[in-house]
Amino acid sequence: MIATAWRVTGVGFSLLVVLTAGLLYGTDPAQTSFMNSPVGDLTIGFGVRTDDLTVLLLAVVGVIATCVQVYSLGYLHQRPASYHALVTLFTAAMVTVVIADSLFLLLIGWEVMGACSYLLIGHYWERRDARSGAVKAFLMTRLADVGFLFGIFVLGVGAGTFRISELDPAQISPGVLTTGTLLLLVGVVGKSAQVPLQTWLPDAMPGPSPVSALIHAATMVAAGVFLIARLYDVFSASDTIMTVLAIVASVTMLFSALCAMAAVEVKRVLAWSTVSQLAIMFSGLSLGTADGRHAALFHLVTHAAFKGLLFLCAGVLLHQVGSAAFVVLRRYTRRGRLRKALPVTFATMTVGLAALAGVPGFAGFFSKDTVVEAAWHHARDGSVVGWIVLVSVCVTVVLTAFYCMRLWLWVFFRSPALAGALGAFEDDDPMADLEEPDTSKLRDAPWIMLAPLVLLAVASIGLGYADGVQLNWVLALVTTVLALLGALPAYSLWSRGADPRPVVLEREFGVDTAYHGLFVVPVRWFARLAVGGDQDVIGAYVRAAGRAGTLASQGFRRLQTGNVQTYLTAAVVGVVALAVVAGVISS
Amino acid sequence: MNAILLGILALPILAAAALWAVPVAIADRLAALYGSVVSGVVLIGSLLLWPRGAWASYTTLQDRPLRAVTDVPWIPSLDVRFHVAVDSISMPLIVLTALLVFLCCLYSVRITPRIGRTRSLIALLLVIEAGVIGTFSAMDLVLFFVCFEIVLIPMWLVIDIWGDDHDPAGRRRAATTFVLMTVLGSALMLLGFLLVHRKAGTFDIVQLTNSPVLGGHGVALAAAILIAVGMAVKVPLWPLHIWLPDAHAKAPTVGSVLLAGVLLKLGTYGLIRILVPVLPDATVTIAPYLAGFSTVAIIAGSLACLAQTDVKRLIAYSSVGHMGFIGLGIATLSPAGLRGALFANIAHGIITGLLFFLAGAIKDRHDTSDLREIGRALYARLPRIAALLTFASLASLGLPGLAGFWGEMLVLLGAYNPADALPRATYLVFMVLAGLGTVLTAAYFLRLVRNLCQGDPADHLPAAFAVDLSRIELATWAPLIALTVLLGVWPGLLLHQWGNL
Amino acid sequence: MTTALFSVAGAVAVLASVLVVTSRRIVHAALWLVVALGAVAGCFGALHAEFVALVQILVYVGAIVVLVLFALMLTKAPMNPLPGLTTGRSPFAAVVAAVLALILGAGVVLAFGNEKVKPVTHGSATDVGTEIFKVWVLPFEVLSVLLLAALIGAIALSQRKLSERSDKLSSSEKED
Amino acid sequence: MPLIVPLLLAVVLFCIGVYGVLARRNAITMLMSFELMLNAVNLNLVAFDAWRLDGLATGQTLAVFVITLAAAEIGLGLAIVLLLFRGHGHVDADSARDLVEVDAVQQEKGAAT
Repeated sequence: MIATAWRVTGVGFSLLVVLTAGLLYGTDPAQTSFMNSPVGDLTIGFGVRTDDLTVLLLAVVGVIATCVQVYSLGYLHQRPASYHALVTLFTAAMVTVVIADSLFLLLIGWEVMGACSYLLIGHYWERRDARSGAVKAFLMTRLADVGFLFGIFVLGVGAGTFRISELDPAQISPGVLTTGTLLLLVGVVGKSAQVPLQTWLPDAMPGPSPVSALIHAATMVAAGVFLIARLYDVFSASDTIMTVLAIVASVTMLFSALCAMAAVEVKRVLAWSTVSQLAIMFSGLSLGTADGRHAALFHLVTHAAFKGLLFLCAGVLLHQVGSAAFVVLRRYTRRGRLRKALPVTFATMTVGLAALAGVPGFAGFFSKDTVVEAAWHHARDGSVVGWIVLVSVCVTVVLTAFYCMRLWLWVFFRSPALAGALGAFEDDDPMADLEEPDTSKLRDAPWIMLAPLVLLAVASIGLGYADGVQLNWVLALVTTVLALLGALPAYSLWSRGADPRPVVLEREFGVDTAYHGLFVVPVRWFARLAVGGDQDVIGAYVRAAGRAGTLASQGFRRLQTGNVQTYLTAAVVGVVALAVVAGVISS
Repeated sequence: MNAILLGILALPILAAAALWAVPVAIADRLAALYGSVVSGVVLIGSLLLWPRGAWASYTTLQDRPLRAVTDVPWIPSLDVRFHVAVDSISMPLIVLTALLVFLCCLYSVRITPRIGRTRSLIALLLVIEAGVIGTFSAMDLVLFFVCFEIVLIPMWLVIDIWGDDHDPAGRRRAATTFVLMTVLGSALMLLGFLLVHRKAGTFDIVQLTNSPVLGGHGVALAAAILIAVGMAVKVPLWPLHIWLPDAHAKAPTVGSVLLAGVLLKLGTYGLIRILVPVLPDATVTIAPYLAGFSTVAIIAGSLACLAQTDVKRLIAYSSVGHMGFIGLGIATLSPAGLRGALFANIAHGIITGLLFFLAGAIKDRHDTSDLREIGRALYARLPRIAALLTFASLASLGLPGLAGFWGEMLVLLGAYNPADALPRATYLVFMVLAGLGTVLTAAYFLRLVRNLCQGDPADHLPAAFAVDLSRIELATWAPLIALTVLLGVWPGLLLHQWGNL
Repeated sequence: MTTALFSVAGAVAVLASVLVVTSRRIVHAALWLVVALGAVAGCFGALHAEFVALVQILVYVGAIVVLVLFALMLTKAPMNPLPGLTTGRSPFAAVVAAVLALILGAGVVLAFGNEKVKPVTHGSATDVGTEIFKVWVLPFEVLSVLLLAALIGAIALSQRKLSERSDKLSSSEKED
Repeated sequence: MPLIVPLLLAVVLFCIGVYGVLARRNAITMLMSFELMLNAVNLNLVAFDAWRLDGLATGQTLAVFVITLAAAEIGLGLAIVLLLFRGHGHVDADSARDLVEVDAVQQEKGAAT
């Protein structure tokens, strides 16, 4: 009953968001503030605004949320009430972020999203990886949000206002501007899982797949991109911040693409690819030009569509097969069952991967090309940042094509070299049941789950043309060749049944271990120190005070020997001493 | 107006006396019902005291007018007056006190302590209520001190008699430590008050606020240090917090709720009401140290929480961290910091009250508050209580949109922009450390949720007797939950009250 | 003349007092006390306070010392020298007394170092008696009451309590 | 005659008395030392009477009163000493420890065993 109510509310709310976006489309930008309280010279309050960016993001959020809510109706059977409630709350929080004109309102939405993300990752709280992934996600983003909050302070106090529409980079001194935006960038990096706070996103994958699609691919992690786009004037006013952003984005996109190449679980591959694609958006933003911003937002929209689609497809695999690990999927694939049993999923996932890999004609191709083009224009003007972005995006195109091809082939196709075997993934799970699974019961998902897939697949193709096709044919040719360069090795490895995975990539460069050693272990150590300190140092003072009182009382009791003469002696000594003291004082 | 204030001061005392005086034995529930009626009337009275029209109006109150003033000589030979009044600083705290006591009495209607003697417990709660409201409305230093002390003994008895029934020695020790440390603090505070009187010639807070004791050294500094240390014991500030975990952990549920929700506020209220306005220059001198200790409290309290194995102790230690934020806010002496401290006072009272109610409920159901013995997977066994615990944890870790956020945010903002006389660089360091403290806060609350609520239910099968959220619990907690959300989304409800501090 | 007389008597008094507090035989100490008190009476006489001197001799030497001697007898005080008559604290006590003497002496010297006295003019029994019954009659009467109280107290103290006695009796009966 | 002579004599006598009270073990000798101290006081009184000459013989009267008091005191004191003797079989002030703090002694014993 409650679950049904929440289901209806959830779907209804996301449709409402789409409707609002539709209604707001084309209206003039406007903003209003309310509930303001003066605090000293500053004003703490809320404000909302509408403009093109708001409408765009509202549409993206609304559509993806609707798809996810509908999809979840078929996908989720465990604790649906809390699930749908939280997804709805998340959607509301994202809407808050999108429409906020007050930095504090934005922060509220920003962090409520984080909390919802935490709760939804931990939806399957029976599972250990879900619990730890949830905690990790929340703590890392929270750490970044501290920087974000300080950034708000620096900018707000520097500008004298916390209204986004009133932030004028010209009126903020350059030092304050750089500091503030740098701190904001910390929050953005955390939320969007960029280097060095990237490790939470892959670990967030134990959450339900629709949640991964909505929160960890399409919307929440893209909120960082949104924020920079929203505060683009402020961010682009500082060259330092743009350079930092470009470097972060370049490192991240290469790093995570490399990690994706060695991941052996569909959702983990997709998670790393999300990180990588987000970095491409950031690299577009880091150009500091209107073209770059446009390219980044374009990529945000298409990415939301195709990455949402891919995660929902992975959800179908999880739902129908029970796992998205390569090793399990191969058991079905080696008999060629998976493709035939799940035709719609196969088709839509192919579309999604094609879009991700940048196959010409799909949305991802166009949006990525706009980024490359913007970078090229910028680089041609002699900008180092432009060159950095251009080169790293091009390399990423190669890597992306590689892991997309690898994923597609290994999951859906029998390897001609190793027709019957699990292939290179046997070692992953020594306990794996090598028996033939019962494939006869494998069916495609119910229509309520497939409908969103189809919708998003259509979007993954169609969105590429939404902006009008303005291609720089040379660049398009170059990226296509680059993508082919990436796809071919993947094909050749697969056809030989080999999947070489360098250890350093499998361990994802050892970042997690390092963080554990650098932060978690010392904090635990300090925690024990704090408790020990309380008990043994501060507590000891208190106990010592008590014990000193007892001891003193015992000592003074000992003076009561019962010998009257000692008492008298003491009294006389006292009198003499007092007399001496009185004499000393009076003289 | 002043009749209402005098009424809510006198009513609990008289009601408690009447409750004790009744010769026949009264059923536990009847006593609790009586207590709820009395405290309910007090709650209504305190709400009536709230300035009319100020509920939602966003007009800035330029000066904080004192209302409901009663000012009569009390001990003329000592220059002590019975001067009570309320203003926008004390008003929310009084309402919070009345609310929490009311909820505690209501809670006791159904859920009585195992030790029994509910009649005395209710009477003591009423005495505490009167004492706390008296402290919050006292405008005379000696009266403040007297009310401050009135609260102490009943609380001591509550811990000593109705505390943890598995550990009589422990609860006695906790109660003794509590009472001794607090008395030590109040003795120092009284000494400070006497120094102030010697310097200024009056005990009247209003007069002292209007013509403060100037000078940041000598007698004024000594008085400020004494008052600050005295209050810091009550707050409690690291390293004077050692009484708190024991006292909270051993106290009965209602005791913990009042202790955390109300009693800790006496210290911070005293700092804001007395130290800052009466000794402004000396406060500037000691503020950096106060801020430093507060920051250490934030970090040390959070770290200590990370290693706790007892749910009530954990929440108690979390109070150390949160009160550290309040101390830091006061020490910034900036508008934002002081408002943040006041806001965090209220928010902490509500959220920690709720947390202690929840911890008490979990403890009652499992007969232990040890995390390992309670086991995991409360989401499966007690889904609603576990969900509320998660909610309260999120609120307590300062999630924006819930009440806990605004206080901490304003405190950090205050630390970013402290009063001009204070060293800004130092405060920036404090701000960063306190910000890291919020991450640690999140860490230990998530650890709590992970170790208590989540987990494989197969390992811990639901006990037969464990019932989920009962109606009285829902009724008692609902106001706190509602206020947590309300203050979270509408901070202006309180913030705009404090026009000029 | 007076000074010389007084000095001689005083020297005797001091000497005797020292012996009182240092003698190892208790009875000797008591007898030295007689000497000391007599010497002090001599001092009074040197100051021409004849009545006080007489009372001193009558009451102190005649009554009190006799009482003390009786008490010594009753408590079976040994005649032989007792090395343990002085406690181990005596050096300390001596130091304390010496310091006290120093302080008091210094004070006295500083305060009255240059004063001279003539022997009292009306020291006779007649004079003192007149004053007592003329001026000090009320304290005198109070004192008589106090003496009475002391008398009763001494009797009460030295009497065995009835209950004590019966206790002893009953315990002895039980022992039988 | 200088006033200082009787006063110094009184001081000396008094301090000898103090020494006796503090150092003597036998209760009766302690009482004797008390008498010495009282005598010192009397000496003072008479000396100051001779110095002031107020015509009322105040000092001498007081001295007589003190002597009376001393008589009363010694009477009571000796009664107490006798009582002590009856109870303990000795009159050592050192050994009469009925006023001792009992717990401390017990704890001492506990610590010893």
